[in-house]
Amino acid sequence: MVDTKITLSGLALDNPIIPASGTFGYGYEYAELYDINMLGSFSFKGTTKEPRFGNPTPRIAECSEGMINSVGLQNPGIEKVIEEELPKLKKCFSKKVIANISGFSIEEYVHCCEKIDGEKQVGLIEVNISCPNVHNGGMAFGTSPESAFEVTKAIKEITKKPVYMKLSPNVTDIVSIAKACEEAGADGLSLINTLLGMRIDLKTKKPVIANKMGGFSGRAIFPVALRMVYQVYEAVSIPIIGMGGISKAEDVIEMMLAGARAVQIGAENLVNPYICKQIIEDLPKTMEKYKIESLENIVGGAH
Amino acid sequence: MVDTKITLSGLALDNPIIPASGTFGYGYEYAELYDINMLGSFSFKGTTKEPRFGNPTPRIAECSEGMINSVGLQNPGIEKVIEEELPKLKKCFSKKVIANISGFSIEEYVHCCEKIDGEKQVGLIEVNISCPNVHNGGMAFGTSPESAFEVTKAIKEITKKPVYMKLSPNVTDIVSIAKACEEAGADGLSLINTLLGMRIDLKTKKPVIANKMGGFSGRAIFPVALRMVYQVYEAVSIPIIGMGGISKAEDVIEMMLAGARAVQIGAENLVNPYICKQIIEDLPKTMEKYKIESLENIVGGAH
Amino acid sequence: MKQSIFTVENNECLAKNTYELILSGDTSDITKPGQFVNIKLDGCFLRRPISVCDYDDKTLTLIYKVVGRGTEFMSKLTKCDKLDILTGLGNGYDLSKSGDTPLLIGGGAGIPPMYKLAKELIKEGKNAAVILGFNEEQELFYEDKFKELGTKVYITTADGSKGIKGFVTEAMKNISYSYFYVCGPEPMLRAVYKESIAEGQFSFEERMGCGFGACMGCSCKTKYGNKRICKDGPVLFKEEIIW
Amino acid sequence: MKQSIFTVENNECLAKNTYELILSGDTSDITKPGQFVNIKLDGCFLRRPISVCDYDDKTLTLIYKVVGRGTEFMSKLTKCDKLDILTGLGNGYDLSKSGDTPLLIGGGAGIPPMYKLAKELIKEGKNAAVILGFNEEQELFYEDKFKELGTKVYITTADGSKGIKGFVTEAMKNISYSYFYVCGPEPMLRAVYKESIAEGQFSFEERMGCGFGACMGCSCKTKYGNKRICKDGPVLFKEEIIW
Ligand SMILES: Cc1cc2nc3c(=O)[nH]c(=O)nc-3n(C[C@H](O)[C@H](O)[C@H](O)COP(=O)(O)OP(=O)(O)OC[C@H]3O[C@@H](n4cnc5c(N)ncnc54)[C@H](O)[C@@H]3O)c2cc1C
Ligand SMILES: Cc1cc2nc3c(=O)[nH]c(=O)nc-3n(C[C@H](O)[C@H](O)[C@H](O)COP(=O)(O)OP(=O)(O)OC[C@H]3O[C@@H](n4cnc5c(N)ncnc54)[C@H](O)[C@@H]3O)c2cc1C
Ligand SMILES: Cc1cc2nc3c(=O)[nH]c(=O)nc-3n(C[C@H](O)[C@H](O)[C@H](O)COP(=O)(O)O)c2cc1C
Ligand SMILES: Cc1cc2nc3c(=O)[nH]c(=O)nc-3n(C[C@H](O)[C@H](O)[C@H](O)COP(=O)(O)O)c2cc1C
Ligand code: FES
Ligand code: FES
Repeated sequence: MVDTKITLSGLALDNPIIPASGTFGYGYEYAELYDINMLGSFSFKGTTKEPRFGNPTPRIAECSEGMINSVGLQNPGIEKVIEEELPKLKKCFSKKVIANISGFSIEEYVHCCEKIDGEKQVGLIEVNISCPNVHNGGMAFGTSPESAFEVTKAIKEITKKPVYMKLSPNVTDIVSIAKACEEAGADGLSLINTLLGMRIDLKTKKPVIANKMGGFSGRAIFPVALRMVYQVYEAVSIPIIGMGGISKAEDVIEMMLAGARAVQIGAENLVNPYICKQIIEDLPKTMEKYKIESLENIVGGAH
Repeated sequence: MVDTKITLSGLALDNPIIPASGTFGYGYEYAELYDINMLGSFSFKGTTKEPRFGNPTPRIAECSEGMINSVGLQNPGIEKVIEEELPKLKKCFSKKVIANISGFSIEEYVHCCEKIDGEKQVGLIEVNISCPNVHNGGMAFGTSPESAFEVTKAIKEITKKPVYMKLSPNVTDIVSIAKACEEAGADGLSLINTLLGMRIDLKTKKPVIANKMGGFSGRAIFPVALRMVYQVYEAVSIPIIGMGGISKAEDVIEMMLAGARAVQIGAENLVNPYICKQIIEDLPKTMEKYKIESLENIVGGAH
Repeated sequence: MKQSIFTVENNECLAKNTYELILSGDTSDITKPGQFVNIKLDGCFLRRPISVCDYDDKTLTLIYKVVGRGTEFMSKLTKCDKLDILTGLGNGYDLSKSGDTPLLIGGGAGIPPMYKLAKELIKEGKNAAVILGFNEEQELFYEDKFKELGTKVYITTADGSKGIKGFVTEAMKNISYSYFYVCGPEPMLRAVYKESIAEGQFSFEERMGCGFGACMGCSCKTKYGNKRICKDGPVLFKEEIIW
Repeated sequence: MKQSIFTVENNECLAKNTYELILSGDTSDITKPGQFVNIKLDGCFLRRPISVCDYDDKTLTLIYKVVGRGTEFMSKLTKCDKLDILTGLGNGYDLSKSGDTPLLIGGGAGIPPMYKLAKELIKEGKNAAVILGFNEEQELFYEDKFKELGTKVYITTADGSKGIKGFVTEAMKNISYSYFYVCGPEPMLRAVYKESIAEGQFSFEERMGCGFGACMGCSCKTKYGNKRICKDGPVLFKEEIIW
């Protein structure tokens, strides 16, 4: 029997498969389809201090082997998430969840992390400093080592749970940003968020997306994600959750060889709602095919 | 009759279709297949001062809707290009060609540009400050506005032909680099070069490419390329040659609506050697379908 | 929601760029007219949402207009081809509000969901009338199918080549109705909203990521709060719409 | 080089993971044994290079081993399927150097090009011998086909389950030959290079971008300068190889 277990900053996961924030809602839609307790964990929709409607529609465009979204962090706000979503979630998910937090100022990040830190259901906090879909904030914090350091430090001061900083791929030097987060005390890193992309409608001759640009993700971005995980793994010693374009068990293994301890699956959930279940089921036989006994042993194996 | 003509810094092109540097050699292989004089122009393989073998093999990896290369600027050196390749090329290509130049120091860039500036066959010089496949140089010049400014300025001082700076997408802020090139006197911009990407072989558990990482291109990167052309078009007033993942006439129009005056086609030539011919043939009927009379009129039309 | 494999039984051109696709498969999750399905197509990353036009125990009928790559691909499907489809998506129409003389208004690719709706209303003994709006006569489809149901059918064409010249609102002016149901392009929905003299339900379209409520790609604001067109819609009540 | 559409006539499993694909189409650009073709497959971005095993006016035979996604896809091809193929790629073997008693050495997926080569050498009246190297008996193919040509055939298997136990070099020790031609995995090529007592030609593999000389993806250094495996190779002379 192969071993798919993995630990992430003390959090023991049955397997490394985690649906990515923003593509799994709060889990209910998928719980209708299969028992989501089979997942390693899951990262809930990016949550901010205040409720947000997000960007105008259209918010979605299609690409070759991928998609663009400009949802813009639509969420009911941290209070409602704690009061309403988490209790509802408890009924269909008994494992620890990853709380994905966004903000527009350090104060907001700190506010949300402080609130969520007390929640037992939350296993770790994933701080999104890389959302390309909101102005003045989000991605801005993730594009310079200095601001990444500051947010991380401020959050670490008020939280007890492990804090994972989620980084943007839209940077010249992701390694320097990763190192800044590590220095500021981050317990781990999630990478990558979406690439900034765009499509234009030939009929209207205008951008497809109301907000013009948006976050590009899906299978197409896998080689970029893999490269960044590989680079960052060489530079830091904290664990990495790898994501970007994963769509099959082979991709999970490739990402772990590059240096990820766990993986997230985003866009693929939207087109195949059973994909996480399928990958979890395929993983053992794929491990056997490539003569892998334990996933713990392959993390960073390509270095 | 629709009009596919376009001018690029005074260079009149029958159509905006230009095979991209590194994917069309010096043209001979394709000249065996069709009359390459139908092309708008073409950009020859990146040329350096000294002859180069390039990187160790394997240099090629496959991705979803794209590929990674780490050729590393294999070329016979500027002298041989001028003495041997250009005269040979003259026999199968009577139009002006684009000279793609690379270097490892400002002196080298200047040396090569000076040499090529006297060649009548050359219509414009495309300066690659974005090659991800060579250490200490190439991409380094294209990742900061200061160094991009310096190279551009030095080259502009010794050349009479139009100079197009070819930019890297692997940056936080492509607009600032584009502006620096414009300020330093660049006549135009070519974007984008390849994204830095990677693949790992599950059987050997090591990177597929000997050099580990390489330049990722092909259909998968189109949304990133389109976004960058769109952003840069808003910030500069010099012409842009757009490229990255173009594989059909519709993509050409989309790229021009984003702001490109001409386009280059790279990886697609390798899998379909007739692609440029096909796009040139498809372009008029595709223009009619979308009610476009003249390509000149649609440049930047999506803004 | 259910994911299952359907088999193409027939795929036929009904009118200019308009096709009728008859599929067999597991329809058990489809519960109401006005719901939609989301279809995986080779070469397309995202699924394509198409309204349920008609269904029974094991047959599903869709009508679609060829407008781009995905629908172009669909037009080439032939008998025995298999399709991966998510069924049972969306809220569907609320039939309980119809009153005795409901008016059904469909424009172009918005006509299909009206067919099953008309069928059900008539089964309930309602005296339903239908307005079918097209640009030109060549686009006309399903006139006879609606007539066979026993509804009164009004045809409008923008160029006057068939029926009443003008938009569907032209026909509305002379009809009295207890309630209405409408599906079509947004400008038409807006015009109907303005012209309408009773309450009604509107079916909306939006570019979708998932189609089942997980991604927030298709949200809109309503008087009753934010709604996802795919899950809380595509049908909204007249009273809640904010234009 | 020529791009054209071939039709699958037959696709058959010959041995463990090894298939023979017979195609009909325009073979006019194939001029020499040792050349290869480059095949476009649905779902793969890059083409797949496969050596010409045999050809005549209108038939092309390929033999391939299933090792990944592309060859997996190929194994599912059936009669009448169409394939977009670039033909006439690579330099091919130089037959003029063979002498009277050439030795042909093929290992696993390197065996196919030896077949047409043997055919041609025999047509020229040469007394060709062939060594076919496999890992185990289940991988064995084309033994009889080579025998039918009238060549002497030596079989080696790494595990000794058939023929001589060991690598192809084991068989080479007891054969005298005027010249040799070899194709197989790189470790085998190196071993043959060391063991060989005459001059010869080596066929190389490299990951390819284009396969026709345009991208510099497949370069190697030789004593005669830089060469592209796809265009200036895949065949190199023993004398020029730098390991
Ligand atoms: C709930 C719902 C029900 C629908 N019912 C029908 C129907 O019964 N018959 C019919 O002909 N059409 C219907 N449509 C519209 C149909 O989904 C689009 O015409 C179709 O997706 C276009 O795909 P394409 O690949 O041909 O076009 P492309 O333009 O190539 O598609 C590109 C992307 O844009 C999306 N898109 C394009 N147009 C629309 C649109 N109008 N609405 C939503 N997304 C769009 C596609 O889904 C795809 O993701 C419905 C749409 C929705 C949201
Ligand atoms: C000139 C030449 C002739 C060949 N002739 C034969 C033949 O007659 N029979 C046969 O079975 N095989 C032959 N090969 C090897 C064959 O090309 C590969 O086995 C095949 O491309 C693997 O594709 P895949 O999708 O199944 O594997 P994957 O591993 O999924 O392929 C991924 C990528 O790697 C490349 N690749 C993988 N293995 C090789 C390899 N060994 N050599 C070159 N590229 C590779 C693929 O082309 C593709 O681009 C030849 C290779 C070359 C270069
Ligand atoms: C529709 C959509 C919404 C997303 N929303 C969020 C979000 O709220 N917070 C966040 O950190 N990432 C968000 N992401 C990014 C994903 O979590 C993930 O990092 C990215 O999509 C790359 O993975 P993929 O290629 O598997 O989709 C979103 C992605 C998509 C497609
Ligand atoms: C095999 C290969 C070699 C390349 N060599 C060069 C080069 O020498 N100089 C250069 O400026 N760009 C080079 N490029 C980049 C292309 O010119 C182009 O910018 C990039 O591939 C994006 O276009 P595409 O997606 O159409 O391939 C190379 C690309 C490929 C695939
Ligand atoms: S399309 Fe995903 S929530 Fe509606
Ligand atoms: S594979 Fe392109 S030059 Fe050989």
